Amino acid sequence: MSAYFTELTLAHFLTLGAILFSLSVAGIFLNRKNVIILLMAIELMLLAVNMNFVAFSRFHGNADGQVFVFFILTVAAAEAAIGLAILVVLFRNRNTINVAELDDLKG
Amino acid sequence: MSIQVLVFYLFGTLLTLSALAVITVRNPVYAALFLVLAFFTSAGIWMLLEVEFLAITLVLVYVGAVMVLFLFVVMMLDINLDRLREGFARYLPVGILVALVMAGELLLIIWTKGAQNLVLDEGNPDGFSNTAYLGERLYTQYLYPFEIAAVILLVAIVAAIALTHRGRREGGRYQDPARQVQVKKDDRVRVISMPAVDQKESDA
Amino acid sequence: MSVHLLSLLIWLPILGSLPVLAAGEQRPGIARILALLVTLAALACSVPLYTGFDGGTADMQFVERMPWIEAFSIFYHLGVDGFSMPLILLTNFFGVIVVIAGWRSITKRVHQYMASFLILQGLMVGVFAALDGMLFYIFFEAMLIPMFLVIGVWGGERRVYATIKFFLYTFLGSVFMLVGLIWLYLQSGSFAILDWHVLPLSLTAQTWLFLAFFTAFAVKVPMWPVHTWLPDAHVEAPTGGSVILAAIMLKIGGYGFLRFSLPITPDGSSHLDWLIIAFSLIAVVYIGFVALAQSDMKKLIAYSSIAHMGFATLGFFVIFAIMRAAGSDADQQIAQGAALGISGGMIQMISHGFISGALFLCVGVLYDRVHSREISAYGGVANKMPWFAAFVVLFFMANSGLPGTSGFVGEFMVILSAFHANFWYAALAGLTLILGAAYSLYLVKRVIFGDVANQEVAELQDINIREGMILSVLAIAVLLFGIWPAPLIELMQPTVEQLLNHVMQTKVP
Amino acid sequence: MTANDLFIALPELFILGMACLIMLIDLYLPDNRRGIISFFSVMTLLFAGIMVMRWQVADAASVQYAFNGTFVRDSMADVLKLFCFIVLAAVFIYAKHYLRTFNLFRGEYYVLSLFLLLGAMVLISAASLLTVYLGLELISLSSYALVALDRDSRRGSEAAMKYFVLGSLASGLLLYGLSMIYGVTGSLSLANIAETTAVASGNITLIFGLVFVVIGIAFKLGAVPFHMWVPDVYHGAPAAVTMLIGSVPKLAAFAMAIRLLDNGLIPLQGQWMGMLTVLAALSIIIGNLVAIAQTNLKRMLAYSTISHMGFMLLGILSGTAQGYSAAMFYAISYAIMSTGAFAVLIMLSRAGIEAENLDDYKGLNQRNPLLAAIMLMLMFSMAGIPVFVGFFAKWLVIQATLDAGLLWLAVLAVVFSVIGAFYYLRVVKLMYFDEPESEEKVTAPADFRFVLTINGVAQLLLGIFANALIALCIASF
Amino acid sequence: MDIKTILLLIPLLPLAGSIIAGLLRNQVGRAGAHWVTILGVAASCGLSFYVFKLIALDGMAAINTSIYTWALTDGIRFEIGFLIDSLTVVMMVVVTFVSLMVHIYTIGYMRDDPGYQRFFSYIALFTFSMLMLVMSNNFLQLFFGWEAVGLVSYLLIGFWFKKESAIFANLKAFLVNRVGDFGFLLGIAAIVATFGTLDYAETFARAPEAVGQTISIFPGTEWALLTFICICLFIGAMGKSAQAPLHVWLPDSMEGPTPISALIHAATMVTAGIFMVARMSPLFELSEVALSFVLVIGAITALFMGLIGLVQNDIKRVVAYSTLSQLGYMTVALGASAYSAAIFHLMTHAFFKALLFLGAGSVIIAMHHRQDMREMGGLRKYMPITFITAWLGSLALMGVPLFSGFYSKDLIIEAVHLAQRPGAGFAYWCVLIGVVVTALYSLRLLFLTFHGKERMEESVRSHLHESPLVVTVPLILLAVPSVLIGYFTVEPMLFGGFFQDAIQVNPNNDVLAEIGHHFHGPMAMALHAFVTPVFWLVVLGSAAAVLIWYWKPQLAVWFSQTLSPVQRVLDKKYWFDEAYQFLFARGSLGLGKSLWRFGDAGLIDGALVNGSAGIIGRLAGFFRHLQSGYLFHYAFVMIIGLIVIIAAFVIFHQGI
Repeated sequence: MSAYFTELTLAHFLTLGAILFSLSVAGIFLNRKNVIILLMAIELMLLAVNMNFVAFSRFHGNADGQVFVFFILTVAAAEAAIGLAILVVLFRNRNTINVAELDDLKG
Repeated sequence: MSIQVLVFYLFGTLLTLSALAVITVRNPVYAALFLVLAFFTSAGIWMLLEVEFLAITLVLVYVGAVMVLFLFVVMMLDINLDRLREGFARYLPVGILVALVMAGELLLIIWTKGAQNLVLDEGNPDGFSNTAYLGERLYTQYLYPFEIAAVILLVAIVAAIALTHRGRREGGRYQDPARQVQVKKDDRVRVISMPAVDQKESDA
Repeated sequence: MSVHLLSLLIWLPILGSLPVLAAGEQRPGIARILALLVTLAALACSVPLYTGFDGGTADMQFVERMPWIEAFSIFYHLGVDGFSMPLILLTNFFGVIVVIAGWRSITKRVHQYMASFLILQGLMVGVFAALDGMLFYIFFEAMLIPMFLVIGVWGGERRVYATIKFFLYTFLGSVFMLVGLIWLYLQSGSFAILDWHVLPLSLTAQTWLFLAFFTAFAVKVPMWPVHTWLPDAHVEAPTGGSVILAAIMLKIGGYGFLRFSLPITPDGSSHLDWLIIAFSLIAVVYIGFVALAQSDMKKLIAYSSIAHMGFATLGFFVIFAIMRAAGSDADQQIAQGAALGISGGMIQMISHGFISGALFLCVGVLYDRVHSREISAYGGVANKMPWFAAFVVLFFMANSGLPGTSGFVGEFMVILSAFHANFWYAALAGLTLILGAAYSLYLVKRVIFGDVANQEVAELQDINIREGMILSVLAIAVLLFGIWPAPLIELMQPTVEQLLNHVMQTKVP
Repeated sequence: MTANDLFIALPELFILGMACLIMLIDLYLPDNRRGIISFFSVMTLLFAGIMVMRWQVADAASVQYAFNGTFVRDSMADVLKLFCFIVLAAVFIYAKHYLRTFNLFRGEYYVLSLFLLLGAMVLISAASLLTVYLGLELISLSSYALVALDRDSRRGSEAAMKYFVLGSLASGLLLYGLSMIYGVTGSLSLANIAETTAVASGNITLIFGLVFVVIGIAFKLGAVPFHMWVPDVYHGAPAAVTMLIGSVPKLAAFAMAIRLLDNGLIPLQGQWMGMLTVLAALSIIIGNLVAIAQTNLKRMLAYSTISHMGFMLLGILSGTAQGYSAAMFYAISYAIMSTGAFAVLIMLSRAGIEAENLDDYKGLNQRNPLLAAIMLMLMFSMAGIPVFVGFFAKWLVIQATLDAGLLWLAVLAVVFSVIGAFYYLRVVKLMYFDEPESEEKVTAPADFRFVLTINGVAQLLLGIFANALIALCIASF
Repeated sequence: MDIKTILLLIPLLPLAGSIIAGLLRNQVGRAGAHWVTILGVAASCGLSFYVFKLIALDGMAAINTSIYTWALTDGIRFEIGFLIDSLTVVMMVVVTFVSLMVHIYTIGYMRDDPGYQRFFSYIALFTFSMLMLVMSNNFLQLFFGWEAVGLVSYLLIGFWFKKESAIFANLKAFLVNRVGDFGFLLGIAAIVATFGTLDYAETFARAPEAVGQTISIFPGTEWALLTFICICLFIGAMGKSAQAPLHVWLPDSMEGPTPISALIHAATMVTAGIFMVARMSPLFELSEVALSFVLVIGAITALFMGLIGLVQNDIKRVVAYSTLSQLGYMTVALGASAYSAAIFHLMTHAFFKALLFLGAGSVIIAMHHRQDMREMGGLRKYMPITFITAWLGSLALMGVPLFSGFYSKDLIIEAVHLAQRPGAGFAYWCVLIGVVVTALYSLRLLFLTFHGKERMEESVRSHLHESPLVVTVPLILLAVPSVLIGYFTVEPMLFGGFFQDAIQVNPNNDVLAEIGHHFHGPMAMALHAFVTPVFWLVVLGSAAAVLIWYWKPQLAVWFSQTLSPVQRVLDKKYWFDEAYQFLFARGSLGLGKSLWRFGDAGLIDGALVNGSAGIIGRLAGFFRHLQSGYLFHYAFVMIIGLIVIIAAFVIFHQGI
């Protein structure tokens, strides 16, 4: 008990990251309806990873982790752009973004 | 309990809850707004870790750009929200169980490692500029990745345009600014000389 | 004497397939003639192989060796000894036969048909000539492709089922051998078969290796109970396909036992010889009965092939039982019995090549005219085709092991050999005397003899000169090897002796 | 950074420059002159190839680092890049015909493909976790966009969406793993990581991170159970894109595996070998089994890819130079085979309809014997029948597996390769044994046919003269 | 011409004739075919007589020579060669002489047959094969000849291949013979395994070494090796010489043309078994058990096959059963160690049985190929030569004193009487009763055919006439030795040590020598007959026959009614055919079918091959459905994979 409330340790951030990570993953496979939510869950997942990197960066006292986070943010932005573009295409073609209706391809 | 710990728990709880909300609320607009909240709280936590540049960037990039884009798309697409509300509960127990198992595994390993005993380093000295520090790294040691990141953004641009830009459809109505500014008076106004006509003659 | 004779024999038909293919679908006549020329050339080239062969030594001859895949010391390593040389001759002999046999009966895509057989011929020669394990495997497997096409494209009703079954069966068997070959390489650092012959191996290793080889070769031979692909393949294959399958391809299994199983894993073979002996005897008896019940001529001959190949495998593996039965003091007797077994098995293979090839050709002759393989569709053929009937009776008599024909020699020697080991081996094997005659002559009775059965038989024409020539050549071969097998046996004698001396030494370190 | 750094990375820079240039040129080209784009792209690859070759000629065995240790050039990188160029050049030529037929002929395909190639090259030459990640993302983002290239295709957009979501999930997992590895080692440089992990190989967090890394690799390769995207994406994407996804990214994924697992985490070989074993076995089993049940050639090839990647993993998991070279041989030969197979599919396609149903192949031998023969060689090569190159690939990985002492895995692999042979045989059966349903002539432009013929004959020649390629692969490690 | 060339020519001349007549049948024509074969056989016959003279009369030593090496494997030499001794020359003379007669006879008998050339080719080929058999000096060649005569027999029985019954009979003959050959081959294999040679001389020389050796066939039982070898060899003889229970093929073989019945199925081929056992006397003499076996089998055949002859109506079948019975006599002689007597009977039987068959054939020609005796009768006035020669042959067969059959048969009975080995008593009674039976069926045949009412259809009777010269001349030529040869040769052949170089008899077993002590010339023997039971049994049988079939034909009807169960047993030939048909023919077909259905098609193909393919197909379908198309499922699978890998490789493996 005491240790968790006296001082901030690496574990605090890793735990937070893990929880966020699990939530986002759960979001991806629990969400059956809206593709946009999936994209958001992905952003959350990247946030969780960033949390880890930042924490480790501080733990190690070097900048590498932060640099990595910087790039992840960049890539995430690009990813979001492409993801949303695909979403738009998808919607134009099918008039829906319901995940459960994306089942033309199977088997 | 130091103030930092308190802030951490506060923000941490808020972050977790907003993340939970993101994946559970049905209206994507709400989800996006909860995501914004999550980013803000994360930025706060990162501040605790003295990574100011990234915290600010997170808010700027995500909240300022990405999430706006999300909202824009949500609004643009005329999504039938009613149809999206059906179902959801049937597989929920299994899904939650799997999510819990996964979280349990992750936490088990993190705690086994004894990470709770690993204290962070002392923090930055006064006057330390996180931004300058990162900037220096980015433009020296990580120049190559930096360039690649630029390419990635380029690809995103190309891809987004390639996918969504439809060009000019036949028969569509478009403005052409170049032609607009080059327009001359003569193009727009035609002066017609109309000779006077005798009313009576025409009536006749 | 060219030192690249074996290469020539391998590559001549394979490369010869290119001009045949180039002849195209529109010019079948040219394709036929080109194919015939290529096979004749190959046959001519195999004459120096026979004349230049030194029958007094067990060493590899006509050896060619050059590096191929250097990283794993794989060589393009060819050579022949007393086992492989006759089989190569047989292959080239049947190359010509098959081309002539398909002269008129194949009308669809002649160029591809001929090219398939040419490629097949080269690959089969390669199998027999390869002295490098990987090279052997490559020829062994690649052979499946042309055969797959031949059955599938030019076959009968159920050709797809038959050819896929053939392919997968054989493929499944041989992949285990591949694992075995690689394992041997990892043990010895070499892919040379002759190096493996002298590689010391523990009994466990030998047992597993033996089983790996066994699956490959047993399927190929084929031995009971992995034989069921053969009747289907034979029934559906065009005549040429059946002929090659029966005359050459099955021999590759037997050859594999001689080249791999026995010398590489003598202790493993000795340990598990009961398995092969049991399967061989089951093949003779069980398959003999099954053949009796067939109503399709090709199926009957196919089953008879299984039974006959059972003699070859019995002959090869009975040698260990002879050693055990004779005890230590009777070296002379061991040598006698064992040499009889191995020579007998080899002779049986070659003889079966001639006989089964001839039988399938005979069925082909009928099929070309009546388009049925059902025994019940015939009856009284002798009335209309006396010369043909004479050939059929001769070949079926040879098939039932009549002395004076080559069919007798191998069976006789193997039975003599088997008796050295155990009365029951010989007795069960000897049942072929009755069963073989029963199914052979029962067929002859129903097809050849009797009164003219139906209109189609009544309209039959006797064999033409082309068919008569092929059958005559085969008949002469069958009789010649029956009356005087000595040259053939002498040819392989040093090799047999060397093999026997080799397997009598344990390889367990 | 010095001029030397730029010199080492010259091919990458060249590709980047040319990609941008082609993008610009494309803007100003009228639709009927698009052929130039294709020509430029192929030329780009040719010159890039020459630039890569200069190392192979000069100093193949040397290892050069650039950009502060984020970039590495070694023999493996050279060889893989070279084959990326070769395969991509063929893809470009095939794609031109496809894009024309399907009215998709726009510059984006070439630009995005070149960016994808750039990503692959970055990944191949990655010496840091960061460059691994960025290279990977460059490939992924380009491919997401490419899959959706046909904007009016329902299937294309569905496939792109699935690919995107799953791909992002996978890169999230990979990143999580990378964060753990960074957490333990405190470094992003693969060389440093290897040094650190050598001391701390028992570290649980490290192994924990390793799991995620392996999953990331498995996803990119399409190994079971991270394969679910493969069939749908292969099926949904335009054939020209499927062909691309099946070639260059697989080579890159192989490089990624080597960079991460060998260059970075070789001390954990004992751990990742076990994981890869499971993945490989599952991939071989599931890939081959499900392919049997397919009636669509694209899906069938997708499942066959899954099994092929399982085979390739057999080579990697042994953790020896010999195994790596076997896997590399496998990856290269697979890329060539798969490209050829899709090219045949493209050649048979007519305007608006891809020849993806197996029944479209009926009687191909009568319609076009040469094309049928090429497909025959490709199919037998994929099935692993000698004397085609696919056999040598299988042989080498099985040898590596046996060398690693995994007899059961080798046996499983060969047995399932027999089961797998069935569906390849089915294609041959359709082409050769069945009668054609259409008498329409199958044709394509001369350059297409020329390259396809070479592609087909390469199966045979690379088999008969396998020595050269094997030696090249061995020299890479 | 050296002797080796002569010996080579003897078999090769008929072979050459056969090949010419067979392969060049269109070129040489009908006349050419019979001329070339007859010349070949005649030359061969002449040379045989020459060799006979050299060996038998000039006392030349036995010739044992090798022609060529057939094969040579490690230590075992397979040779083709000739052993010419007294036994061989007798056989050669008999074979070539009878064959020559049959050749000539065939010209008439087969005159209208379309397969004329083929027929001559076959019989010449037969002559070659039979000569190879008897002249062999080793087991390989013996087996070759053995099977080759079987082949020709097969071809000739099925000569009229349109007849369903003929092609059934030839298949049956070949297969039953193969059963015997199976035993024979095992015997040869045992010899090779034991002595390491196939050569007679070597085998016989080393035979005593094998005394005391045993072979274990069933675990725990030990057989004397030599007994095993001899019984195996004798099984071969049983097949070829049609001994019960392998006799079933011989009556059916009468489906072939009559000359064949005379040549192959009476005079020569069927006696090959007898010849072989006599040839193997050095081996058989070493095994009492085997000889007893031979004795009993022979006795059973002699009596019970004769009985069947009583009820047959087909003229050729009667003769065929008579042949079976006589072969039984020969076998009994072998079993009694009276090998010479067996060969002697073989020779006499060859002449008179060939005569009887050819006579029957002559009748059949006259009757337009009708063979049922119930439709004959009173033929004596139409065909006197046939009638007389048939009577002469029958008397010889019955063993009437002074006729050749008397000497041979009487000696056999005497020998059995003296034999001491187990089964001899039984055999003695059998052969004694057999004498009565012989008389009965022989006379029945004569009476029904040549005497009594003319029962044939009018259309047949109007064309009745004596056969042409090519038929009657051989009859006459055969009748001469049938009557006389016994008288003239009994002494030199049996008591003059004629066979001493060929046949070895253990002195303890030598019953003939014992008889020889009381032998005082053929005439004395004939006179002595009147005080032996044998003669009175012949008389008894003859009297009964005369009564039943000549004087009071209604008695025959009465008998067949009162003894109908017996009649039925004999009519059905003890149900051998039915039993074999059921057990072996249909049994093995059924077994084959069920093995095929359940073993091959059901178990191996159905369950294993297609079954595993089916399982794979179902698995494929199952896994295919996992690919549901839903994104969340895909993600779910990935996460499950993640969880499992973490659990397996991190948590459990690292032991957290």
